[in-house]
Amino acid sequence: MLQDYLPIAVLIALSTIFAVLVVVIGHLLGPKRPTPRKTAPYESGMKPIGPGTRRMPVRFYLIAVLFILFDIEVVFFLPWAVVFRQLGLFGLIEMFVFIVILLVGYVYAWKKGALEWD
Amino acid sequence: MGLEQKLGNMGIVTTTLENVVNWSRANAMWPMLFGLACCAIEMMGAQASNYDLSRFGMELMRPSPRQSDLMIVAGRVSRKMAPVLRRLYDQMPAPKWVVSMGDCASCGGVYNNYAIVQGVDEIVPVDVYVAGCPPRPEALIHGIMTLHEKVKAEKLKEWA
Amino acid sequence: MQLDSTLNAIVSDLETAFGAKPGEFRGRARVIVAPERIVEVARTLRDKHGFDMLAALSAVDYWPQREPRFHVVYEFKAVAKKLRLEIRVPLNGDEPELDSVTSVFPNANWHERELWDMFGLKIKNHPDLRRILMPEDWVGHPLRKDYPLGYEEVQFSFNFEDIDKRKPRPKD
Amino acid sequence: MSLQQVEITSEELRHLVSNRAIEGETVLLNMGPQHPSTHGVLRLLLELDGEIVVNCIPDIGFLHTGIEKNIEAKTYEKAEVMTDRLDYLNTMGNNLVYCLAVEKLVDLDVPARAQAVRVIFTELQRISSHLVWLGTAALDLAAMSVFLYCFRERERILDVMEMCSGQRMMTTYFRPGGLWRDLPPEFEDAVRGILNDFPKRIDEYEGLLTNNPIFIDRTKGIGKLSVADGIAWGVTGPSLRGSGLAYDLRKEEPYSGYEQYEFDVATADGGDVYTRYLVRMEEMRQSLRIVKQALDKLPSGPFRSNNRKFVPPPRAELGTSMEAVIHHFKLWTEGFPAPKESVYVPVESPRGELGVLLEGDGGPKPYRCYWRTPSFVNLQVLPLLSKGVFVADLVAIIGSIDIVLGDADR
Repeated sequence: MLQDYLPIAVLIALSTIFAVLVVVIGHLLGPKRPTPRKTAPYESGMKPIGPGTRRMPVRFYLIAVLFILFDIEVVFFLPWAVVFRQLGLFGLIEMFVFIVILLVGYVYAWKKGALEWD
Repeated sequence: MGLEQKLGNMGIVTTTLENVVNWSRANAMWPMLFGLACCAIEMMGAQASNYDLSRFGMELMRPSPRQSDLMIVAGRVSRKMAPVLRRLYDQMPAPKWVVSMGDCASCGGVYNNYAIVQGVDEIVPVDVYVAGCPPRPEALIHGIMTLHEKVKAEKLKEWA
Repeated sequence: MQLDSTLNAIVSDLETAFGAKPGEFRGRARVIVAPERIVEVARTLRDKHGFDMLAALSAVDYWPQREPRFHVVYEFKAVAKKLRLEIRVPLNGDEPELDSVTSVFPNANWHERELWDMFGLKIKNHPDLRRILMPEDWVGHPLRKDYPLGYEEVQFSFNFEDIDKRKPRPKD
Repeated sequence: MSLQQVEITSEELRHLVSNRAIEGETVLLNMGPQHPSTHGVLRLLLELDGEIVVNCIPDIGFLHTGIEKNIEAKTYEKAEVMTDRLDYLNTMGNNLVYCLAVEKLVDLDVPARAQAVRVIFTELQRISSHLVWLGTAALDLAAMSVFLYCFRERERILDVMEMCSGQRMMTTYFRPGGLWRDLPPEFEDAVRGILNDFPKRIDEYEGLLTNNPIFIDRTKGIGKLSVADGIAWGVTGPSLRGSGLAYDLRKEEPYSGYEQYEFDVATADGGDVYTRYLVRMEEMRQSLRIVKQALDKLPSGPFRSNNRKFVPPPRAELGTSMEAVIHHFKLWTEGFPAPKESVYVPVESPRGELGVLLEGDGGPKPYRCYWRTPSFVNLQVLPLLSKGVFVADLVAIIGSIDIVLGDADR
């Protein structure tokens, strides 16, 4: 049974090796000449005001977390959608319950005004 | 690249590598979205559907200098813009080239007065000058083709 | 632009109120106003006579002539009544002063910054009088007649070498 | 307590920026000269509270070319080359306003044919300028295909201009007293081709954008400009007509024969980015109407006035008459003297009221040539429109007031 997962394992191994290889060789062999003007933060051509990494309001973080949350939800749809036929009614109800739970969370976030910006 | 410095010139191996690297640099050169004045409209015309710069590997006009290899100075550079242009040139990664498009960028053109830098080569080293006021899109493409020839003839040591 | 009836009434009213002199100056009917009265003239023009848009605001430098060296030109436009009026304010000397009309017409803000930048006319009680077109550290006021054009000698074959030496190079 | 001392680059900005920025609560950011959506080299110093624009300070001058000073160093005929590069999307309009000013200064007559051809080209130039505006404004709102369509159409207009004047954009085709040369024979059917293709094209663009829910969400109710604010800040052109005031100089103070053509002034009330878009689309249709009427009633006759004091004689005459050689020589070397008078001529450019204050001093060179450019004045409204708006909407607002930096910086 494990046999038919071999191609996926080979695919994952090759892709990670290739990616790591490209980055490492680029890092090792590539010429690095950091001049102060080149490494200065880019602010559309002007002298940057204040440091490059500045304090960001918390709302950006809030939006990011909400996005990740519902993105993971979509990730769970994928394997379900593949075997959707075999699961039949049970699978449908199960996924429906999963969606409703997350929907409650979504409505709560909406009412608390997490999606509004100001 | 660092490899050539260590191995020195190895005849067939390095020249073919050099050709491959120059070929890839020439044919995937991303210009920086840097339109100043009237030539920028002709540059947009060259980028758009009729003259289509993407046939030469210039599909994207990257706004940020970090991801662009070619700076097309399209338009007249005023005294107030000169330090900005120099800073943008410095912030571009190493294999970078400059095409000075139009007479105003190449030599001050119609404006010989206090406000215009008389030729961008006072600020940044220019590879190809494209004449015209504004140059037709075909003239810009011809300038870019000459730049491709120049890049294909470059040695790797220049950017190593 | 000849003075038609309505414009005549307005100009004569200005004349009585602020001592503005209507005059044929260089073939055009316009009103010459003393520098210190310009704000009140602008206010009455806007409120009383309906000139609600300041179309243009600029200056002209009559350089060798010292007495009124600058003329500040105000182009007022009555959008509803379809009238245009030009008001000229003569200023003397090299560093003249002028009151700002931004309190009456907010869009005079940039125009007056341009007057300061290009002609060196100091504008009193202007919200933020900075250079607008030239770099911050620029010396001199370019549009004055005594300011050189900044003409650089053109590089031909006969003078190629000596210009090439003086030409600034990009420093890496 | 101050989170971290933000060092303001130039001290003068300190009184412009609220003290929240100095304490570091709001971020000071340069939406600077090199930015994809500032339509040229405009620098906006933004004070951002997260995504909300608290304050926006425009800083122009990065394209200042000293054109007014350069015009003072050239004769009247040669100075016209300078005028093309001012508002490089409306080159024919700049030529027209300069020629009208010179003609008014030296009161030179213009034959009817030249006036009609001038109207045709100015309206074609208005359509091409609106096409570039539509392309870039839609590109800022991520409608990539509209950009490609608009530039494909614009090429057709540039071909007509190149056919007549030899240059695609910087034509200098109008000269004081009429036109540089007469129209080539192929002009008529080239413009006819444009006339019956363009309405379909404009429907295509409107199909893409007008009822597009994304476009409507991004533009409706954003960047509100009331008529009173517009007039107080001197905004003119489509930006003011978008707020509901039918103020169009082609109707108010008709010039170059505009009173013969009937067209209606495109207005829409609402004053936000969406209505300004609707006004400009309608204006393109009206321009097509004008070009059609002007082309149908195109009078024949001389294309340039034969007042020898100001207009060089045609080359054919140089072989025969001695006076023609004298006039030719005098006009091309020294130029014609203008009286000591000053004129102000306003014209309706695609962006608003474009006026020239031309002053002669008896010599052959303009003594002072001040350009009242619409982008310079319309740009002042930006801080007013962008209070409390998202940065993404600021991009839409910049696109909607249609500024060209060559026009603003002169």
